[in-house]
Amino acid sequence: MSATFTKSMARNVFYGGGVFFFLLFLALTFDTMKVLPKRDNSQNITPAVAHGKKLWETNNCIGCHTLLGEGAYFAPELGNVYVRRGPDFIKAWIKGQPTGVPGLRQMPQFNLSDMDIDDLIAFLKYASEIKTNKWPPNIEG
Amino acid sequence: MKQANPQSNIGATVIWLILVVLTLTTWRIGEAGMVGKSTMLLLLFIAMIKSQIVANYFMALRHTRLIWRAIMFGYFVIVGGLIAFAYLISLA
Amino acid sequence: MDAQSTHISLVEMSNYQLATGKKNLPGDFALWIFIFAEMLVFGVLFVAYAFTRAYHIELFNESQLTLSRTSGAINTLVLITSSYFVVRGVTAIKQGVSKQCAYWLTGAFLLGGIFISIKLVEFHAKYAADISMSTNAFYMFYLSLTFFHFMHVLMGMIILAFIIVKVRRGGYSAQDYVGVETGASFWHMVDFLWIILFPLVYIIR
Amino acid sequence: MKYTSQAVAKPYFIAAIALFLGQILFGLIMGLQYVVGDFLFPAIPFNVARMVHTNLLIVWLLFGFMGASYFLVPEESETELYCPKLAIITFWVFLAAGAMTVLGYLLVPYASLAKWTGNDLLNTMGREFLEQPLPTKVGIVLVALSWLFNIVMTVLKGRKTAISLVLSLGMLGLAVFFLFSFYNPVNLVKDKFYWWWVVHLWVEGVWELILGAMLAFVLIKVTGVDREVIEKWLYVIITMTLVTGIIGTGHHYYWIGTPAYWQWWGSIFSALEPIPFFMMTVFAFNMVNKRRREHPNKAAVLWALGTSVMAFLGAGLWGFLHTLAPVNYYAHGTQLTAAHGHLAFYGAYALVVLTMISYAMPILRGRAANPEKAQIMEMWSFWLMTISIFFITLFLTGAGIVQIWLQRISPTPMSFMAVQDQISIFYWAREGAGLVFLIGLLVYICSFFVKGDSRAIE
Repeated sequence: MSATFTKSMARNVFYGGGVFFFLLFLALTFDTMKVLPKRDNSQNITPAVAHGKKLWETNNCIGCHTLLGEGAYFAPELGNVYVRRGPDFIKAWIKGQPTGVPGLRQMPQFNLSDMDIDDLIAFLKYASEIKTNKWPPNIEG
Repeated sequence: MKQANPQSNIGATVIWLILVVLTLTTWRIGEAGMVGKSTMLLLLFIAMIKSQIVANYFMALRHTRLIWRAIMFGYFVIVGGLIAFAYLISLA
Repeated sequence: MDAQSTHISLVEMSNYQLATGKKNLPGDFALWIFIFAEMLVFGVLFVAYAFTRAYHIELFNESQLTLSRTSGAINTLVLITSSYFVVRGVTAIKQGVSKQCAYWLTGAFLLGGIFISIKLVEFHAKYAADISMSTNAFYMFYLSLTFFHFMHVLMGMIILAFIIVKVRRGGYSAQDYVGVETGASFWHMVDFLWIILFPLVYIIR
Repeated sequence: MKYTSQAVAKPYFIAAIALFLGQILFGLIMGLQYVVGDFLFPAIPFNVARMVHTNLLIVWLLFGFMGASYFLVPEESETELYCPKLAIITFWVFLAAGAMTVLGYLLVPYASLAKWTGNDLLNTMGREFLEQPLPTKVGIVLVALSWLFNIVMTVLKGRKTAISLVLSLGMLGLAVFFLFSFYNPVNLVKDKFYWWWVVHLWVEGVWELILGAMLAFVLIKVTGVDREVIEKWLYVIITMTLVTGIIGTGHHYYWIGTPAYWQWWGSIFSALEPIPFFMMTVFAFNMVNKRRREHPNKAAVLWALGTSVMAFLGAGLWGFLHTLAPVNYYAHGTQLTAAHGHLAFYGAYALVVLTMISYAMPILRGRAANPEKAQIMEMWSFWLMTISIFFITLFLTGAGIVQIWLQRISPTPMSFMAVQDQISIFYWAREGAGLVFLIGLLVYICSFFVKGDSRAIE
């Protein structure tokens, strides 16, 4: 190994390298934030979508489902469920839970009002229109 | 105590001149709009010469253990080789 | 503590040189690990560029023509010259002439500034033309590679600035110049990578 | 024990192990729910069990980190802890907050919990791993700040070593990046983007500083290798961690609405993320081979080496497996991710905390090492847990590959639930391995109660 290898230089490289790559990360973040409006479907965020997102969160949907591939892997991907199933199916499905079929995975009954479910569906529609670089590979999510 | 080599400054200057000439050559080739397999290989060859000159003379690796020079040369062989390969399959 | 460990390592180094006639890597090995890591990242990016181009030849050829080869070439000359200055600076400090070393390194630093300025003009032209990393695959690589390299030039300049200040204070000598060599090695790496980047992105088609 | 204030680490370690046990029990519940869907429904629905499972993991690791730093920093700084009382108060606050939160998850519907805890004031709940109610989140910040304050003050008044510096930096990063958990815009893409600033920059960034510092400390102690050498390599390794890991965040930005260039940035840098882990493995084995003393605590050496290997396998190799964008396109959000998550968290973080506990606990109990019988049990538990988590990972990897094939690649893709039926055999096998893991953990806990003659502390 090389003879000149000092702890103080290793420390300097650590600080320098850490700051350097964090700054690079900030620069990329800055660019991302600038480009995002073209991709994130934010022009379609309505009060209904905002309320739908809150319902999504306060009922911990992410505890079973994935959304754009992130979440739990216990139940189907919902980022594209609006396209896969359509609003009517989703509404009926949420209302019909739990199925109570013995041995099968059960989704709880969340006792949402019709309006709540509509807002949730609005949120899922908004999510399905985000430009995700063509993910998922097919409709099954 | 190290003795400074009076030749070393002249040597470095010559090296610098070679690098300048090679850079201008690369630039001329670009301006002339030359394309094709042999141009590509020539440009990569010039880049290899330049990069190894920088490694051996500017970075002063030529007096070091073989392993370090081998890394710098191997680096160019692998990276340059893969670049050449990618261009060759696309030019074919 | 630091001075002592530097002293010990210098002794070890000269023993090694006496034994084998070969030197170790110039400068501190800790930075060399970083240099190799950076070269690896750039290497992967270079190869990724070439292979992506193989699938989008026309797009790459067309977009490549919008780059200014001349400013690329000038920047190459600027970096080569600054590297040469750094070499002279290291030679000067090895001879114990701190003042000359500081001049050469300051020259290299200023050339770094010229590189940055020219690059900024290039970036601005692309920005004004509404070209970004999301425009197409070529610009994605062009901007990623050159910006990533640009940041390395900035970092190299910061390192040079620290060294210049220390040289002016007489912090290095003909016996103790590892710090100068370390900074010099980083600066040469920046040069080394640009020497590959320039023909690859600006010229070869 | 060199400094009496190190004793505050003990309750932290005990709490960590207890919560670890809780985590595993809920893991087993979830594992069974994967195959017996209505198990414990509606008493403990899957989402609740998962929340408890993951949150307990985070909390017990934090307990472990805190206990470890309260043990390690006085010794590094060669001075008593700045304020042991504060450390004890922090312990009880954190334990109470943790317990209340878990009870809240289990006893109250999540929507009601959100309403009662002021989620309407500031929406932060209902995002993976950040499910904690607002008061808990604030509590975590306060606890982290109190911890940071105590440690930094101790470092400032005593000797400043690379290890305590790196540890403090890691803790600072932990506290700072957690603040992004309070930012939850309606814009889903931004929400997800900054969510990763907590999750990724924690586990693939600042936590690795903490991990590195803890491992370096134990290696210095058990091998007797020169501090200069170990600290030098600590710096080099964590440099590589930050170089690769920060931009490596990009491997989460492929498919969530962020620009396509992240596929390149993320792929290239995250593909290099195994490097620091590999260096850590080489480094740990090197140091142990070069050891200048035979430390009586053989178990601690085993845990330390295990950490370096399993972190490389779990975080490095299994991460690399699906980090390249073209692969991740198919692997994203499947059981493959779960496989990686399990081995990475166990290998890197669970093991490093257990390493620290294994080294520190005997000392806290007034001896250099545990009696041989206890150590042998500890080693048994290491192998039981490590092998079983490795099998869990293998089974989940198998499940993931079949899932990817049937659901995403096959010309006639099957629906998610239909695929889940097809891969239930993997889930059964995973549950079996999980039971072995539980046995391993129980053996581990028992090892603390084994009596026998042990060498007194020098």
